[in-house]
Amino acid sequence: MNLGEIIFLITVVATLGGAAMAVLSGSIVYALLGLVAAMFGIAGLYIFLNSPFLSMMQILIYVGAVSVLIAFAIMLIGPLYRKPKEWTTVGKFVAALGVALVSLFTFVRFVMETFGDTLPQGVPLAESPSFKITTKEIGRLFFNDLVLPFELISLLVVVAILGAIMLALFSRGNK
Amino acid sequence: MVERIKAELGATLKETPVGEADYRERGYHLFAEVASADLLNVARFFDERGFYLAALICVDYKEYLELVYIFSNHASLCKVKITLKIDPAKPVAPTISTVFDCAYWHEREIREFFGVSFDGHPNMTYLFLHEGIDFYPLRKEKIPVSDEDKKALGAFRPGEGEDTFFVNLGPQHPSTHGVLRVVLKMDGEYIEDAQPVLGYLHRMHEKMAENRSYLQFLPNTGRMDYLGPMAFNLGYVTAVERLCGIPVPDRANYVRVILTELNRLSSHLMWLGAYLADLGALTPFLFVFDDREEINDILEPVTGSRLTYCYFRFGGLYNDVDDAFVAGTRAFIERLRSRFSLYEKLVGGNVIFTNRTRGIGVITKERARKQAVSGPVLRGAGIPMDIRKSEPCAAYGEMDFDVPVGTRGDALDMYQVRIREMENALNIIEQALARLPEGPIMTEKAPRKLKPPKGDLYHTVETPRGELGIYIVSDESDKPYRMKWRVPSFSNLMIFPELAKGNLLADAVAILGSLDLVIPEIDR
Amino acid sequence: MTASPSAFIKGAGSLIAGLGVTIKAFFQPVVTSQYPRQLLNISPRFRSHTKLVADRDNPEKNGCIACGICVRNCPSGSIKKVEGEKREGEKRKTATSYLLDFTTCSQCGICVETCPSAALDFSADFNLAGFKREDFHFDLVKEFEKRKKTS
Amino acid sequence: MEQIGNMIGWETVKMVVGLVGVLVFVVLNALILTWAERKVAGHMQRRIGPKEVGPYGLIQPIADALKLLGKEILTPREVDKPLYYLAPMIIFVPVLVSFVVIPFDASLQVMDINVGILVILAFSSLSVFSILMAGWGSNNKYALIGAIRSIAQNIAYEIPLLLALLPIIMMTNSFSLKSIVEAQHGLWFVVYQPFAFLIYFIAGVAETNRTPFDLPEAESELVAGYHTEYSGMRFALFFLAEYTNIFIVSAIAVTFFLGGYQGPFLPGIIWFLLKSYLLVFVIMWLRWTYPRVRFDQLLNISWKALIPLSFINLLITGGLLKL
Amino acid sequence: MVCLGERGVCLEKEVFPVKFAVVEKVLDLARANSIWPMTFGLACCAIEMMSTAMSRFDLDRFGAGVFRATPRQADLMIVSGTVTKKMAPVLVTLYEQMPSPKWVLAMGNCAISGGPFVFEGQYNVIEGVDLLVPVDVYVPGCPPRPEALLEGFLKLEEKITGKRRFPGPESRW
Amino acid sequence: MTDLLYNYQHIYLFVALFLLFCGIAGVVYRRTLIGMLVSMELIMNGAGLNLAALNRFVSPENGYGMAFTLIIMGIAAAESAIALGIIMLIFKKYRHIEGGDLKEMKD
Repeated sequence: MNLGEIIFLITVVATLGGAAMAVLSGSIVYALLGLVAAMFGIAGLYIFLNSPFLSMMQILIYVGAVSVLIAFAIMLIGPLYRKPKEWTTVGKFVAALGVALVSLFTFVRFVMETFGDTLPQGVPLAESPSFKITTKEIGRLFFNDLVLPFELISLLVVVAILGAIMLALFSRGNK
Repeated sequence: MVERIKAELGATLKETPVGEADYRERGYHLFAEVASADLLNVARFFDERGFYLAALICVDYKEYLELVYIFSNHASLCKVKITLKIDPAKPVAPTISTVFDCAYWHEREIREFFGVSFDGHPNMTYLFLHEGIDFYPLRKEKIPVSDEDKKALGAFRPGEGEDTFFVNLGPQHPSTHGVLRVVLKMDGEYIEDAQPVLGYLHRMHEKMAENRSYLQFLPNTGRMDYLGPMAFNLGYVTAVERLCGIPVPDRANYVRVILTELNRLSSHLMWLGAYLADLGALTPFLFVFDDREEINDILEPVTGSRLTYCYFRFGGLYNDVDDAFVAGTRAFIERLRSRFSLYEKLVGGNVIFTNRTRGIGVITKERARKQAVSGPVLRGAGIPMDIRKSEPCAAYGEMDFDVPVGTRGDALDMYQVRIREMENALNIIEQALARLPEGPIMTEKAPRKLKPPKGDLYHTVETPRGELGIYIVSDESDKPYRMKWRVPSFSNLMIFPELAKGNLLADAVAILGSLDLVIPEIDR
Repeated sequence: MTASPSAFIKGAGSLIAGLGVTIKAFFQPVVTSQYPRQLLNISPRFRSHTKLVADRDNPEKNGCIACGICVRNCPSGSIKKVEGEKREGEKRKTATSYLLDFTTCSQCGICVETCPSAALDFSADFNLAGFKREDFHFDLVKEFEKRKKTS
Repeated sequence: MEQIGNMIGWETVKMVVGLVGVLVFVVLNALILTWAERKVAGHMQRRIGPKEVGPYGLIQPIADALKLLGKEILTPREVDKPLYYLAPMIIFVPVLVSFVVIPFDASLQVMDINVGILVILAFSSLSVFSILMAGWGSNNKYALIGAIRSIAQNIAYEIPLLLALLPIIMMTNSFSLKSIVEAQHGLWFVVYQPFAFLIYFIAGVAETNRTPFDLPEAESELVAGYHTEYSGMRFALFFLAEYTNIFIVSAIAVTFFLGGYQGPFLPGIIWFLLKSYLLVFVIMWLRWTYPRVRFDQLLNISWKALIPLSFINLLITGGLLKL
Repeated sequence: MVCLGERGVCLEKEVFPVKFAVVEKVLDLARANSIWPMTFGLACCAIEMMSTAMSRFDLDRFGAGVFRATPRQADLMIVSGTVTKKMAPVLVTLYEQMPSPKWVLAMGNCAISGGPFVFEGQYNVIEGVDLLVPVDVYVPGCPPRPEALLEGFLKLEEKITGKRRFPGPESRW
Repeated sequence: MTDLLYNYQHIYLFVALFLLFCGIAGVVYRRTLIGMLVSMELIMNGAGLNLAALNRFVSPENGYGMAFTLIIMGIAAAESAIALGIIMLIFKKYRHIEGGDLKEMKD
């Protein structure tokens, strides 16, 4: 066990714990904080995957944008909306667990059955010592091979922005 | 005008006669006693003719309670006193809050102080008092509050109801300038409803007036409006002088004008600073205090105190002003004139300030009349009404000044009106200084013990915040039988809920600031 | 924001003008009077609590004749008790105790004004502070005697 | 990951020393800035400011800090305890992380990460969560409104902040702060990018919640905003973070636009601090001059002025770079 | 030997009680020099309280110019004005919300004893704020001059540290 | 080198799977729409992690996985913006945000 491994373990635990908290906690704020913890954990995992750029983008987009947006929505709605606790019945909990397990099982089975043979086994790391996908390379990828998805995602974001603006205007018109 | 109103009112009332009073003695032109059935008609009558409800007063004459409605007009000087007698055993009167919005608050006040309940009033709950008080304070006899009444009075409970988000602005809050409490019902950052709760500084001035001789009450006036105590002193002193017919020497009158205007300056400066502090800029607050200290340096050697002046006396002044005062005032005028450009740069021209104040808290002329706002707020709304012009006391009649009015009626207009009023005040002081006559400062005819003749008087003066009305009922003793203070801040505050509605919290703070409230004056 | 360019420039100009005011003040001398080190001039008419002044004819004794007018006139009943006795060979009484509760005083000056023998005056004691309420219940006669001794 | 494996060596030592240094600097900086703020405010209002406590009042911040230390640690009833306790600690994470990558001098930098500026920007959003936790956990309406405002403000101003820095990144082809500083050897970037500098500065002032954008803690409206319910040491942490944030904003501005530690004659660190504190002074100067903008105006400034302007700026820069 | 505080209060022995006493002393010194009052204006005296904080008198010289609007961050409650019966519960709540060590300064005659508003049959004024909360320093006057409030602050400092920094005010009877 | 804990592919894949599991469970279990959105984000995160890990361990010579992770982030941002807009509207209309109680979607 060296320091790196300890940090890695902490990151993994933070991710798992955060995810569990995001699902199980009674208050929506705690759920959000759990989500943030999980996102930070994943950002840490990205660093261990040797991609600091990805890690920073993870924090920037997920924590800086998505979670903040959710936080904003919670703050706007929350104070007026304290009626139901996030806890539901035990029955529902069991049902959720069941649904998740079943869907997970079918999903894994599906993947295994379809791609089972072609699923790569993972190259031992020692054989590929210099994994260095730099920011530049990702950028180059976006403008060469992946230009279509990139444009599509840009379109999606634009549409989303327009949609959000429309929704905002619509709600203002209602008032 | 007076004649016409008399004729028309007589035609409306039919049965009861309309009397004509000596305006110089009584402060109103016409009076009439109406039956409670007629009251609403009379209110509508005045509403149609553009009158506003200047004051609503209750007097306990032991055998009966009397409600006194003072109607007044912005355009021309015509004041009408309408009285309504009610049975003290079963005090009920019809409400006129459906006609004049400001009566809503006055009637609540009378409800808790006299126990008169108003038929048709939507909200008869405690405004000033708290539930620990078990009698009606201003009744001459100690009438206990029955348990039912107590329950009814205390019914107002902010915070009840689901899905609402209440914010208590105050009683301890930096932007309420004291201990005003406003219960805001919020929708996010927007205000759905605002409900002022008063009385955190109710110091029983009106009750005290009944326990003290006329002279002994004098120090109280300075403590009602601590920012403009001179104007309150002036109002009280001139009211009593009018009641007793005491002449005042010329020099005293001029000095009164100078001091009152200096005090108006310091009050407006204080408002400017506090307003900017509300908007988030602290430095102007300290700058205006520099100027205020200069004013204090002038006033303190004359009056002997820095804040709650008690300087005017019945028939004159406490002591004379000297040459140092005149020189100091002249120097101060020069100084303040140059400071105005600084304030213009720092505040008035600042794009953040103008954007924050433009278009918020717009008061229309109609609403201003219905809510009976007065002073700079009224003038900001566009009605050129200044009691210094319309009913001049002291030497104001000889002064030449204009009445600044706003065009939009928003908070920025209030700012501009007040700034121009400060310039006006400087002009008035200059004129008064130039004409300051020599002579005695105290009349020789002042009686040692004041015992005004029987009767009542409604006397108004213009304080820095607006129309101060003093209603005194004298029963020939050395103590007033009843003294009611119609204070400007109280009526100015009343318009706040409807101004705040639908605005942002930040705007509400700005609007509250633009009204220039002084809480002890509201609470009395 | 959505304003025209000229309004925008004007706004920016106003902001810079504001900055100019404060930076000018930054380099101007301060106006502070540092209280315990420097004292402002207290005007002779400043109203603090009252004090007894000496009789015009006889500076050895105070001028109060214990008539009680101030007690009656005081709006807030701050003057609790004035007692006097007639000394031999004098026409009028002289106060032996004059209890003033300064904590209810409103510094209006009515007592000074109405005093028939002009025995009251304002002191210049402008910076009172204490640890107890009772610190400000004065016996003016005693204070008068004290002052006489020290001067 | 190879780097982390090696880190246990002297890299770790450097890291620890650096972190301790950063902590000392944070505290020292906050002490100096509180004193300076009060002095600056005092003189702008033509008074003295702290004076009696130590020479020129220099001991004043220490007295304040000791007093806050000695205050009763008070937890109001009905607060959400985990949130309430964690908030002041979490607000420190972005502050400390930011210091790790700021180059104080050519050799005085804890770590030169090749995505340095992204680290700062990414972690700065964490302070929003601290404010959210403080606002929500305090169970106080003023705190809650303060937190709502803070989040909206953060969403609005993070974008121009980023967009204003992007042209510089495009010009230098690097996320590393050090290489950005090195690229300004000849001419400072403020000359090339005056608009970007202005936009960044305005957005930075807004990010640090200073007047005229101090809505989350607007005293006249919200008493003390999100830290209304905090007292003693916990409040001091918020206070410390606020002042450190001011310094960070100034330091990044210096790094990106004003040549960082570069300058003639004096050693780099002196230049760096000099420039940074000059900007801090400007921020204070703004605070003691202007009133506060309103909430919708605040958002309008960002959405309708700063973001379009910074986009245009970005486009022009991109076009010019291609030419 | 470690020296702390501006007067050089020194830790010489590592004996626990002594050390604690010394720490307490240093803390007291810090407290006395960093009294943050609460923004709590009640009535007329509040204006004089503001005057004291303004340029002419500059309360900030003593480190006491940081007016905090929330009681949680304040050390001193300046009761500057009349306390009415309706206000009393609010005042007590505010006092309780302040973290100790905390002090109360009764400014003006109203706060000390109800001042001029006490008369027979009065129904709304608390006759002295010391009936509600413990008061440390009284500053009489109606309203007191800013110098008097500053003197009150010095008195409070004296109470906290046990020593007075400036020579006492001369009586000007 | 390979024996270091963080060089095991399976750990990453397990974490990703766990996130997916939590996400699915959360969408069912959560009562409010915002809670569901949070769970959706978990799923997205899991997918991103999966892609990045596979990229790292399976085909380290190019960066397609990383690039697609970035694309997922973009999708997540867009999705949450729209979702929150709709949630706000629903809240304005019904004064609650409970998924189970929303039956009528028209008007």
